[in-house]
Amino acid sequence: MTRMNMIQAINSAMDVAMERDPDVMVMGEDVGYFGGVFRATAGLQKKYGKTRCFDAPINECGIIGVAVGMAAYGLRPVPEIQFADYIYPGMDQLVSEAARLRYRSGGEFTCPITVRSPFGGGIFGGQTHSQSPEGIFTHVSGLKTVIPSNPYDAKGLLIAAIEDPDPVLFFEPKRIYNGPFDGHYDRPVSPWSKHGSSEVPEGHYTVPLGKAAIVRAGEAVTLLCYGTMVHVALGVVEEAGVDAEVIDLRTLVPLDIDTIVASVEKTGRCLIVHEATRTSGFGAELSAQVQERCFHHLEAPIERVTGWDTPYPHSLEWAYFPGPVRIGEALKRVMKD
Amino acid sequence: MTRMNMIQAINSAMDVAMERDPDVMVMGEDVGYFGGVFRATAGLQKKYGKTRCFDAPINECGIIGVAVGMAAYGLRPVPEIQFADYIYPGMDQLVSEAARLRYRSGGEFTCPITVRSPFGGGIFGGQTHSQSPEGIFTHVSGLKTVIPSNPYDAKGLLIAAIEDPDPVLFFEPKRIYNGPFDGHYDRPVSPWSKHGSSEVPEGHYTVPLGKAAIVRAGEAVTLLCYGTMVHVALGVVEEAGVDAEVIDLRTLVPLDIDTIVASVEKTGRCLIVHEATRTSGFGAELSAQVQERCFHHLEAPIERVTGWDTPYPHSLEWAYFPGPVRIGEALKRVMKD
Amino acid sequence: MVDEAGRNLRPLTLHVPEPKYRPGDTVSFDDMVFPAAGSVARPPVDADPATMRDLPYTLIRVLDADGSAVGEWNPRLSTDRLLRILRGMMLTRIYDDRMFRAQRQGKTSFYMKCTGEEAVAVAAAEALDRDDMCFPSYRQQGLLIARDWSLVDMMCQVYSNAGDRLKGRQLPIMYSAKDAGFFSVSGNLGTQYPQAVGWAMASAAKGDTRIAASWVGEGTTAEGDFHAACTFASVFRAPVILNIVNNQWAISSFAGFAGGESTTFAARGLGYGIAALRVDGNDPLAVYAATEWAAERARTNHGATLIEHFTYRVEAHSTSDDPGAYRPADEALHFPLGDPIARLKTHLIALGEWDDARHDALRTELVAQVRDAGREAEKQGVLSGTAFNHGFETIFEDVFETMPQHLKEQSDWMAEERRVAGV
Amino acid sequence: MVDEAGRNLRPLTLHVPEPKYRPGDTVSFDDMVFPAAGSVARPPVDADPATMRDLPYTLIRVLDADGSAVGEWNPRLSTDRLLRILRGMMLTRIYDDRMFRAQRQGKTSFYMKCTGEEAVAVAAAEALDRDDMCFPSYRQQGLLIARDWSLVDMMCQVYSNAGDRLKGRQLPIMYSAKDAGFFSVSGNLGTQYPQAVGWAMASAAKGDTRIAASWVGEGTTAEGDFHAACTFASVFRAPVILNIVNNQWAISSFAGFAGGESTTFAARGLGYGIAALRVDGNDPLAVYAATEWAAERARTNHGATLIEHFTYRVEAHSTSDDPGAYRPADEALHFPLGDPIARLKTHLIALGEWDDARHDALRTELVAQVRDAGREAEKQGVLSGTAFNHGFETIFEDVFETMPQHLKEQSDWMAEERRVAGV
Ligand SMILES: Cc1ncc(C[n+]2csc(CCOP(=O)(O)OP(=O)(O)O)c2C)c(N)n1
Ligand SMILES: Cc1ncc(C[n+]2csc(CCOP(=O)(O)OP(=O)(O)O)c2C)c(N)n1
Ligand SMILES: [Mg+2]
Ligand SMILES: [Mg+2]
Repeated sequence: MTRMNMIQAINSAMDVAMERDPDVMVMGEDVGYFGGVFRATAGLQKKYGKTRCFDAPINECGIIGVAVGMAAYGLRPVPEIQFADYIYPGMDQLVSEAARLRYRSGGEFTCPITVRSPFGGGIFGGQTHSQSPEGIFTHVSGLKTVIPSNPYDAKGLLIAAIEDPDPVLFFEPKRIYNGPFDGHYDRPVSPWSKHGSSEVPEGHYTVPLGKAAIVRAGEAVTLLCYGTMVHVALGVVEEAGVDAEVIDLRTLVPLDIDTIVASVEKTGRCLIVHEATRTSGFGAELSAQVQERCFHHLEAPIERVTGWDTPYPHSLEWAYFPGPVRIGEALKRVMKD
Repeated sequence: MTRMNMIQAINSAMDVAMERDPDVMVMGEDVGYFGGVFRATAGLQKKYGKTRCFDAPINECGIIGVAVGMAAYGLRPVPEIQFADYIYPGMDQLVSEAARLRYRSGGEFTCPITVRSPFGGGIFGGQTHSQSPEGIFTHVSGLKTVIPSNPYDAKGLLIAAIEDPDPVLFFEPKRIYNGPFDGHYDRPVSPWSKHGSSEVPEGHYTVPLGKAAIVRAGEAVTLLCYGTMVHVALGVVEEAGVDAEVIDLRTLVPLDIDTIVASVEKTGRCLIVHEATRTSGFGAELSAQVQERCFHHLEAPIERVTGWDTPYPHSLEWAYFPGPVRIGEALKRVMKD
Repeated sequence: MVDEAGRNLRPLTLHVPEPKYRPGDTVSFDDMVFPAAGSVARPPVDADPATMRDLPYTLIRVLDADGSAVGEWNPRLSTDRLLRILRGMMLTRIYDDRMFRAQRQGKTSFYMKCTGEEAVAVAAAEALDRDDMCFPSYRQQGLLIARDWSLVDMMCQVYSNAGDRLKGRQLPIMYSAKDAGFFSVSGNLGTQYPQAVGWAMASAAKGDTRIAASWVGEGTTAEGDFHAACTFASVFRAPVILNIVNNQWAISSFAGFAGGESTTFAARGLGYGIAALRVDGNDPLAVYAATEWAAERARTNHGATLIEHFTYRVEAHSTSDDPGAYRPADEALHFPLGDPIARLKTHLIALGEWDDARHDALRTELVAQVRDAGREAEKQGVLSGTAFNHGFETIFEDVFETMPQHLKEQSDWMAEERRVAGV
Repeated sequence: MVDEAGRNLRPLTLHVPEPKYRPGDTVSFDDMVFPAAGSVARPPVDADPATMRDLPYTLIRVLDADGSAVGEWNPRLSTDRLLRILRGMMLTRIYDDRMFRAQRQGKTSFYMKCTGEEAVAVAAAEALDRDDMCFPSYRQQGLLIARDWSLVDMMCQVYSNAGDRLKGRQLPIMYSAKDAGFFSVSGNLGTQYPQAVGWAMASAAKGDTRIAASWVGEGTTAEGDFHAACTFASVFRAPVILNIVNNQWAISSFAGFAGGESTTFAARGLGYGIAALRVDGNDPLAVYAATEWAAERARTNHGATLIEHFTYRVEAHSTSDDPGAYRPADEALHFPLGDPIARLKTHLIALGEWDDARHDALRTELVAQVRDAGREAEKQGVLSGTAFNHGFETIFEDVFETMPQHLKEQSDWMAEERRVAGV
């Protein structure tokens, strides 16, 4: 065990995966010699050589398309998209190719790629370094979508994703790369080293895809969240003194619906939080499923606290961000009825 | 008034818009001399000349990107994406550019483009001529998404979309281009000429964006649908003899939530139908909103009948398609509690 | 118009390309002039692309008007090899004819022929190694046929029938045959191009000896995937052959809408500094020679080659298309580069290795072979809009390797609803 | 490895580009040889691209080592014009320095300099008409400055302050200034390229006389948007100038990762059959001349020109970057094409129109101008993580022209929650 922040944990996951399997390789803009703009791939080129970790031309369609071809050959590419905001030029290769290759070839060709990408805002990144596009990908059959909220999970989930036989999107909440941000932008963030989940084994382990984590057990209300919002939600719950059960989804597709249903059946109330824009965000799917499956247990309307239906603004990102005030108010409403 | 099928109505909309406004122009793969693979642009090049209606290179990123530039100049381009399945290469220009141009420039530059695209299955088009990607675009702030279900609406909505000052996605349910398919794939489809909504004015009129239509008033249950599924739903309702209120959304964003809420408050029950895959489809958003706003009126869980979470299969498209059997069973369940 | 600076400016005009001929026009391609067969020099396979920047602007041709194979690019094939190519092209055409008719008879939803373009696939396949990986578009059925793939297997795919290994999921002709080194065909144009480059990069990274080849139509060169592929191929010197099949048409749009008015498609290679050849695509020997050269180049670590095959799409784009609406019905007849089967036949006759009688006998044999395969395939069903060749539950398979819970639920749900509804 | 055919095959290897120098290496660019200033012929502006396929492989230079302007490309500018260019470049550099420091002082989140690349924007702007439309990347602040745009306005954008017309929504330096013919800068690389082509096509379709120009970095040429733009520009002969600013680096990746090892970036133009020039980007007169030629060509309906500006990114990619981690700290000093400001100064001195004293006086004046503008701008606020220059409700404006119901609801909801929470 050693202390790692999210970046170190993610780096370690790739290191472990590359060490164990010579078919794992890493590619993306600036990931090679430089080690990535967030340093997530630091040291990998040096350790595994230029043919296993290298810079890519600035073409996200190519990065993903080439990875699909490498996967068809038999490799396990781990392409990086520098910011999730830049995934759209590679969208067609993801949606029409990676996601459907196994299906359309009757299982003949497969596509075990893991597309890593930092996402989310709160770093004054403006409209194109802040987005949370995960909801879009959850609509695409054949893709798995994974989002860690702490170093331990990040490493275990990333190794599991790389070892998964199908394409996985691995979105990294960049706001918490260095510490578990609680949504109070006017207070300092404590580093990961002060947080239990930064104790990370140095070697190989996995956190299985498709399993949520109950990060706080409770009886009064179920709070569904993932990524950065796990910490914001936990902070609000502590401050409000509500006995909430906070569930960190960890994987959006496939979703651990059993854990969710069990919780809501117990609490009768459900609050969903994500940073992505509201309309057709993944919160909509969560709300629909909880309602479909727990209708007779619900004591109050399921609420969603999300980013607003606007682009991500630069200077007013805290107006957009679903922070403690909004979550707190929603929590009160959900608890009221 | 004259009889038109969907294609004729859509063609007439562009004709009227081009006639009235010299800044309206049409561009897309095969739309020029040939008049489009579905003939939607037939005659436009001949009438308005090659500089106002022309073929584009096969590059959807370019088709949309060039349209954005033309719109910035002051034109009102109506680009066609030959099949909605092929919109992904143009995704970035839509999501990152068209949708945000007004916002990011503080209103200095605007993007009044209307992207037309045939969508939906049921024509043995296989995985890449059948998809319904509308849900994805409803997640993107700054885009409007419009889907007509009959010739009258198609023409009026398309003219409204072209005249709208912001980017609009106009998805055309190709299964009903020639007649209102009721989902019984083993029965012949009656042509539009036998249907009231094929009476279409020859000149200019609009059907406003953001207004749903109650296509069948009823008291027992609210059925939310759009495009092809309006006709399938109506067929099932008639057969089942249920007094359903069937609402044709016509515009997904902005959504006519008032009409929906009024109906569900009255009926206490809600069934949502769409052809797109289930997870994170627009039905999820509808379900979430209805639940949020009508919780205390709901007598039974809101149900969604949708395409399954698989790619669109070729020969088994009727296994994928949310047809009368599935809608009928869901209707029974929603009515039961 | 007088501008601010007082200059007298003429209004700009927008150029919109227009093909030479439209329905009703009298066709003549007399202005198309080609270099004589044998006139283009063949650089060494390790030549620096900078030393052969003229090649994209000429046309490599081996067979002359008399059917003689001439010049440096003559691949000097054995009669056996020539006959294999002839047979492959003839079989492809006969197969196409039968499957086209099957579609017209309502036995399937869709079909696409490659008439006139058989050399581009068949001769190329002969010049590749059997385990080199092909990433085709939808018009290279000739690759499968040249690699002796089972016609019955192909037909079962077209019929989406019980024998279809793809479980009826793909549009007809979107074959997938890993054992034939034939990648799953995609409906999205051009996506196979960067995938081929990726496969080739993987092969190189692994120290393998296999190379990749891919094909797109000239219309598809406009797609972003084309650029992605060429860029990666150039940067990483991928062992890949990137073929452009310039058959003059992309559905109803002539090659001018992909840039063909301004330069050749082979010239695109210059922009990336990769070797680029322009070949008479109706000359099987030229196609073979160019592919052989590019394969050798790739296999010896000299990187990618872009090859434009200049040919003509003789038939409709697909069974959904009617070319009579946008081009003269007899345009194909005037295309000056002839027919690849006829040209190879003439060559073999000129060599004294072939004659009309043997040719007719071969055709008869192949027609029978296709007919027999057709009967065999149809035993396993044809596409029907109301009866189904695969169980409904199969649509949930292969979305992922292991079916996740939500798909199991959906599968059960479907089964239960159908049971309750009694269907 | 021996293959099926019994051939003895060497394993393939993957080529991964590597820049010549890494931190710690001793830099020498002695092997970079350039054609002498004045040595490249200037074709007529209506020349067929096929007649000038050599231009992408050379380098157009006007200023020689002594500061004399020589050769056919010498644009023979008036002293006034030369001084305008000098002033624009100096002002740009001084502006950059101040805003960079402001970022380091915590007054904003981000900044990007264009040090060493000032000519590419400033000289180009001078060669365009004032109402020609520019679609820049994030590194052409020089365009705004050359068009005498208000520095205060630019600074307010960088500070996202109350005076920011973009309402604090955009990352610093993502200016938008319609009245300066300066299109809204996007964070997504390359998207402006097809937009510029579309604007130019619209201008041509309307019989206007205005043309468009766009800029991307050499790294960005790899994006699909680049290909889309070039394809449409070629097909429709759009009146557009497509500039590639080859400053050798794309964040940490050297130009080799965009294809620069294999050929020039100007050569990309050949692939589309459009006119292509390669220019000494640190020579303001060469940049002016090439832009003037391309503008004239576009304005007379001869279509698009691609121009590679060969230059060097002297500073970090942005304030978030540390180039010391991937290239030698002194690499910029060795770049053999010098500094555009110094070169133009030398030229003016050689002409007898300038001297050190006047140069220093001008610098002093410009520093004061920027300082005053800075003070003025800062009066309207700087970026703060906790105090805000715009009302929270403004984030709902301009998503659409008319605010739809759901955004009104969300805006009200936000206000209400903040009221209840007392924030
Ligand atoms: C991304 C995408 N856009 C559009 C289409 C529709 N489409 C199918 S084939 C075709 C024409 C392709 O022409 P070309 O590349 O020349 O190939 P050819 O058919 O001539 O072999 C088009 C536009 C598609 N399949 N995929
Ligand atoms: C679509 C997209 N992908 C990636 C990025 C991240 N990014 C920002 S700048 C940059 C490098 C661009 O280099 P170049 O085009 O050479 O321009 P320069 O910075 O040298 O002016 C990258 C990769 C982005 N902004 N957009
Ligand atoms: Mg073609
Ligand atoms: Mg650069």
